[in-house]
Amino acid sequence: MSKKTYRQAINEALAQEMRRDPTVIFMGEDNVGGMGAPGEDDAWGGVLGVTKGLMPEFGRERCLDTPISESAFIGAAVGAAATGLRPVAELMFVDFMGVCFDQIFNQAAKFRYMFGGKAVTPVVIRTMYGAGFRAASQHSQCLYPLFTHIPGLKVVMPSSPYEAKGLLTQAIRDDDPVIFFEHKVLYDDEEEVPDDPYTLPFGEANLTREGDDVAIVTLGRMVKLSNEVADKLEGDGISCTVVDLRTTSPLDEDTIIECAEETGRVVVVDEANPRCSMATDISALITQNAFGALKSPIKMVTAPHTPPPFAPELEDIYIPTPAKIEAAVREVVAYSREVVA
Amino acid sequence: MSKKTYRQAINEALAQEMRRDPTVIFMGEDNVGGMGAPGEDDAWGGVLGVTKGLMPEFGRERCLDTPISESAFIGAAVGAAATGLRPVAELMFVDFMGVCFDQIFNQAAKFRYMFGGKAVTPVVIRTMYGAGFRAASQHSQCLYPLFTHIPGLKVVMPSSPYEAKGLLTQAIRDDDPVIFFEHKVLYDDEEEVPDDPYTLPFGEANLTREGDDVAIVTLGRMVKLSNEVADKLEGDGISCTVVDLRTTSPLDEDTIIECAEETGRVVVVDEANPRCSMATDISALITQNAFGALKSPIKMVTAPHTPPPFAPELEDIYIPTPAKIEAAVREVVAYSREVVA
Amino acid sequence: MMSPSGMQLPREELVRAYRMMCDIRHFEDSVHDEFAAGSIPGFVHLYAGEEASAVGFMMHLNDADRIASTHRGHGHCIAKGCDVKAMMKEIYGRADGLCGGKGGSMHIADLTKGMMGANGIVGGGPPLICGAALSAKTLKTGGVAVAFVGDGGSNQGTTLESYNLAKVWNLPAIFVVEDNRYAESTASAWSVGGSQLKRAEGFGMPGRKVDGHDFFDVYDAAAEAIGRARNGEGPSLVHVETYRYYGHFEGDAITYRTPEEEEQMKTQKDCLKIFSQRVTETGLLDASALEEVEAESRSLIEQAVAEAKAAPAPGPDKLLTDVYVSY
Amino acid sequence: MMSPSGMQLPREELVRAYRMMCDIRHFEDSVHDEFAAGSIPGFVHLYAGEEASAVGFMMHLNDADRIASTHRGHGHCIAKGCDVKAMMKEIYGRADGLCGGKGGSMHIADLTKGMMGANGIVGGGPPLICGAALSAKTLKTGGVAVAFVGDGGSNQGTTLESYNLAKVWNLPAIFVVEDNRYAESTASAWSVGGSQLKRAEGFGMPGRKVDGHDFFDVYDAAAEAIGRARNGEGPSLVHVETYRYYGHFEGDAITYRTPEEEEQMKTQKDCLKIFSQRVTETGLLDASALEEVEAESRSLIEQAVAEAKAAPAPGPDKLLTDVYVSY
Ligand SMILES: Cc1ncc(C[n+]2csc(CCOP(=O)(O)OP(=O)(O)O)c2C)c(N)n1
Ligand SMILES: Cc1ncc(C[n+]2csc(CCOP(=O)(O)OP(=O)(O)O)c2C)c(N)n1
Ligand SMILES: [Mg+2]
Ligand SMILES: [Mg+2]
Repeated sequence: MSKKTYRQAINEALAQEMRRDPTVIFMGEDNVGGMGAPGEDDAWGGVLGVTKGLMPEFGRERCLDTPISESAFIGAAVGAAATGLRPVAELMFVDFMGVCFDQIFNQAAKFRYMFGGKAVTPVVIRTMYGAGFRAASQHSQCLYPLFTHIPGLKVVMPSSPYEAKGLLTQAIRDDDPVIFFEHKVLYDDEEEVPDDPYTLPFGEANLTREGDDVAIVTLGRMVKLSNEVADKLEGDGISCTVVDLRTTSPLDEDTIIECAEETGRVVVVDEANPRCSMATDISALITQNAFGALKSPIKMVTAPHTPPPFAPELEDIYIPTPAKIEAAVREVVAYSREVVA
Repeated sequence: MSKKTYRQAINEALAQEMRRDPTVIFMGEDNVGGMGAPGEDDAWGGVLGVTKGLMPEFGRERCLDTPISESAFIGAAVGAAATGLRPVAELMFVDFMGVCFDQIFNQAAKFRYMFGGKAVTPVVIRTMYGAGFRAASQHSQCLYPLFTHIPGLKVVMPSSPYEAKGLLTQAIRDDDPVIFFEHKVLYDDEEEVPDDPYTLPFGEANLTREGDDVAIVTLGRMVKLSNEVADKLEGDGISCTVVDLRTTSPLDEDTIIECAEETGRVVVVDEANPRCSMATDISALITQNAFGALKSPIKMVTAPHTPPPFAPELEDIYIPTPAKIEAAVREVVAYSREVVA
Repeated sequence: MMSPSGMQLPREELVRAYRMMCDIRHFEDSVHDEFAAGSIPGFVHLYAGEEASAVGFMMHLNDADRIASTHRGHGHCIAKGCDVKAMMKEIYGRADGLCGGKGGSMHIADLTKGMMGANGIVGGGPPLICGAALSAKTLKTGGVAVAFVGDGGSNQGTTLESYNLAKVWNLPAIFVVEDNRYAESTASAWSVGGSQLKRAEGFGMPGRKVDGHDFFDVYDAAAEAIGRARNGEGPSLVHVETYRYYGHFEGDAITYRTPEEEEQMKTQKDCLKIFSQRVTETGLLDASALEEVEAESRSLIEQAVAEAKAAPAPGPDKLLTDVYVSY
Repeated sequence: MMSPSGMQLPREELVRAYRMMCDIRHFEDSVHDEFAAGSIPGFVHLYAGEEASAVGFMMHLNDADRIASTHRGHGHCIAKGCDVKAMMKEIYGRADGLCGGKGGSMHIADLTKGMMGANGIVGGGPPLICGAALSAKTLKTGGVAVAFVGDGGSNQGTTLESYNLAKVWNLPAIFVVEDNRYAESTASAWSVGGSQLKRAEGFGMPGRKVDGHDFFDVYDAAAEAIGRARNGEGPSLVHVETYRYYGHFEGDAITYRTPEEEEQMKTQKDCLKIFSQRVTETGLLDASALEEVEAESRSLIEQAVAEAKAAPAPGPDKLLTDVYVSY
């Protein structure tokens, strides 16, 4: 056990799985870095240094740089997964999915079903998401709802270093195609993380706080913000459960429904754009399955229906803030329902 | 006024707008057909004959066939729209979005916002969606939730020939990027359609039935099935409103909320896969805004979380059926809520 | 290193090649008739006329080698050794079809045979083949991977990117452009800027053009390209000139090409006829041997159709299975 | 038809070219310093070192001609005539920046100047340029459209498809591959299979390679390609060999190339120095004229920075506007 950053946790999970299983390889643009260049051989480790140091240990055969051709190399990872390797491919920013989505949603996601259960495609696509870097409209999106919509994909949203290591280890060992979402603002976050390999299960949400009044259902970076709000409100006598979904596909429906039933009041916090989002997904799930227990409307806190703006002043109000989460929680607590029966 | 099929209605809207406005052009694979081939010049009119007959009137300059290069030609339509034309491009099946999505969601959808309101991108992308043709996993998807999620796109879901003509005319005249979803099973449906051009507004849902007991909120081909169910249940004393959304983006939130408030019981019928879908979107909207009026859970009738299967026996139970819609309506009518207050 | 020519193949190998071509032809002719009779659902694209291309390549491959096919996949499937009866059942959507009836004609696959699937997405296969070739290279299986792509598919960005990736990674991959002159209704003479061979050069790969109606020409080019890949010398492109006998899909009225052209191709460039002529004229096989193969093939396909018709559909419980390995 | 060479340009045109190159250089040097000082947010990619490429092309274009740029867009923007002060404000995220502060460095654009945007997506521009060229052709404006793409971007499928589409549609389009040896940390010597010129040939386009450090070489190649497009003779590709002085983005430690290489390029291949040498040696301009241009340019950029620093941020109400033309 030692303090590790989110970046280190991911790097360590990768290294340990590569040690354990010689069929694990990784690839991506500048993922090693410096391919064909006069400078250092292991210069970058990916654009934010996440895979730095792996190439010297595992060599160029298992650590592949790629040309800028996402369809070809993400597709190659998919094809390699269907033929005996367990590739971890990096889609640098999830915003780039538009040039390679076919290989993900029509190929990887559907092989098993289309081929009558006879395919196994253990590919992991690591990708960066989220706002907060002043990276503007094409480098700040969330987009996990698009992947969650697609049957056949598993979608993983680690909220902290501990979560990242355990979930990535599971992702690499999992036999289905997994999209692994790393929040760019979390890379330098630090916490205690076991040194040995461990897995965290898919489809089992994690309660980071338990309370009686309101359930905050959330994911990814928003877990941290929601915990802050829960801690603050505890002082004001409002006791919150915080549900970290961990994976949006599979989704831990039971835990969500239970928490909704126990509290009767729910706020969903989702960094993505609001339409056809995880916020609506969770809300609709609860309304269909726990309606009788609801004491108030389910409030959604999300980004607005706009692309991410560049100007810091705009981006700061684009992202859901603790203040907005708090307001939503207070609102559902204050709600008192007229009886309609 | 005369009987027209959905196919004819679309063809007529295109022809009339091309007559009215010389900057309207159209393009797509085999959209004229026979390019470079020894046979007829206007052979196909697209793979299901929708644009047949336009080339002889408007010529090859305004009716363009394309190589199979969706990124290049959908992107060309986007670029042309930003520089003075009003292109209507055909993405043959929406299932092919994966090879060209970037040009749609990162370029067309974001120009206006990224460029500070200075861009106008009047492109229409016509595309085919939906199951029922035994066309299997990669030619039967709905996928409109993915487009609805993206700010900057307008998403249009015509449910009948009359709707198709009016909505396509509006789409072509609209200054924003529009994704126009044609259901392949509806092409031969017929109804009375005015001969003169007319538009139907975006963001205004259409009530195809009005009733007191339940609101069925739906779109596209599912409107037809929902109307059938409403007619049948009328005989059994259950009176339904059927809301045809017409456009999912913009969404007519007011009408949806009103109908939910008036009936207190809602069923959402959505042909797409269930996760992060229009079904969840509508349900969440109502739960956030009309909670106090709800007398029962909001039930969702959707395809399951699987790719579309090939075998007819499986496809028939994959698509939401009138029987499933009816069962959901009966269930919400029968629901009686324990009072929690 | 010169690879041995197809004309030097032993008798039983020539019989095997002819048998595969016959199986494909009969399979496709039967599917054509059955579709017309209304007993087969969906979008069906037939390979009749192009048999020499699939077979010329597949003669060099074993189960450890992989191929990715296109929407027009039956021929590749048969030549790669997939069970013909299970294939027919798949096309009928039956429970014990090759894919349990869930895939159908456009998604027919058998990974155990190295057949990574027909593909409903034009250009879907080449990236996957880079992956299969990477597996072969990384796991040192000695295998190669072959992507079939149409003339239309040769313009898709996914295909073009794959050329470069295969070159840059020095993969044991072969790209076979089956140019049957049309992509749906669009002529390749119009849609392909430049040429297939110059494109190969553009990405630093050797390229070779062959008469796809002549099994032996295909066989020899395939030997060269596959040999290069097996030797670690990287990817190649083969441009196969061929022709499809039926419409783009079943139901196509074929308005874009002339009956004269079809007639001419079928009478003068039929790959089965050319094969028989070559082997009988040179005395490699005699006519009666060919007839025997023909007859066996025909009866197998008849049986396949009869069994497929009689086979049960998948039960409703199959709708929700096979989305994930673990739930 | 021979186009007149850049060496025959009138004095005021030479001054204009030099002025644009200076503006770009000073702009980028200032942004570099300001970024290092922490006053500019986000991902910023600088064009210093590559000025002759943008300017050599843009000298031939007017406002009706369109260009699409890359993530490294400031230079193209300045050369295409965008307001330099509004650009600087945009990069600072100010309310009256060129895009109201909503786009920033990676999405800087001015459609009224025919500048269709920097682009955060590698390979995003070429399809758009096919569209702009189609507009010019259909509306018969006489305009042309130019896509700038990096060596890295030359491997993107969207780029390669666009080559073919432009050829097949016979569009007035020019594809400029700015090969600055690296895509982030990856060398083009490794990532580009084949060669840019052979790829052009592969798609049936004329191609030409130029020394991107020599304004006159670029200018002449641009004249040829643009002239061809204006004459209805279809697309061309120009391979520009160039070098970026700063890191891939601001903050890059540049571990992948050697200080010696950088030093050599900056001292021996600087496009500003080469330009001054050429024009002074041949007597086209004298040193004092160049110094005057330099000084004017420097002071403009200083003003631009000062004004950008003082300018107000967009108000919170701007968050929700400009998503649609009509709501
Ligand atoms: C990405 C994509 N675009 C378009 C289609 C529709 N489509 C299916 S087959 C086809 C023509 C393919 O032509 P070619 O590659 O020459 O193969 P052929 O049919 O001639 O064997 C088209 C356009 C598709 N399936 N996928
Ligand atoms: C589709 C896509 N993939 C990857 C990236 C990340 N990225 C941004 S710039 C860049 C390198 C581009 O290299 P090149 O095209 O040579 O242009 P240069 O930076 O050298 O000017 C990469 C990989 C991106 N923005 N978009
Ligand atoms: Mg073809
Ligand atoms: Mg570069």
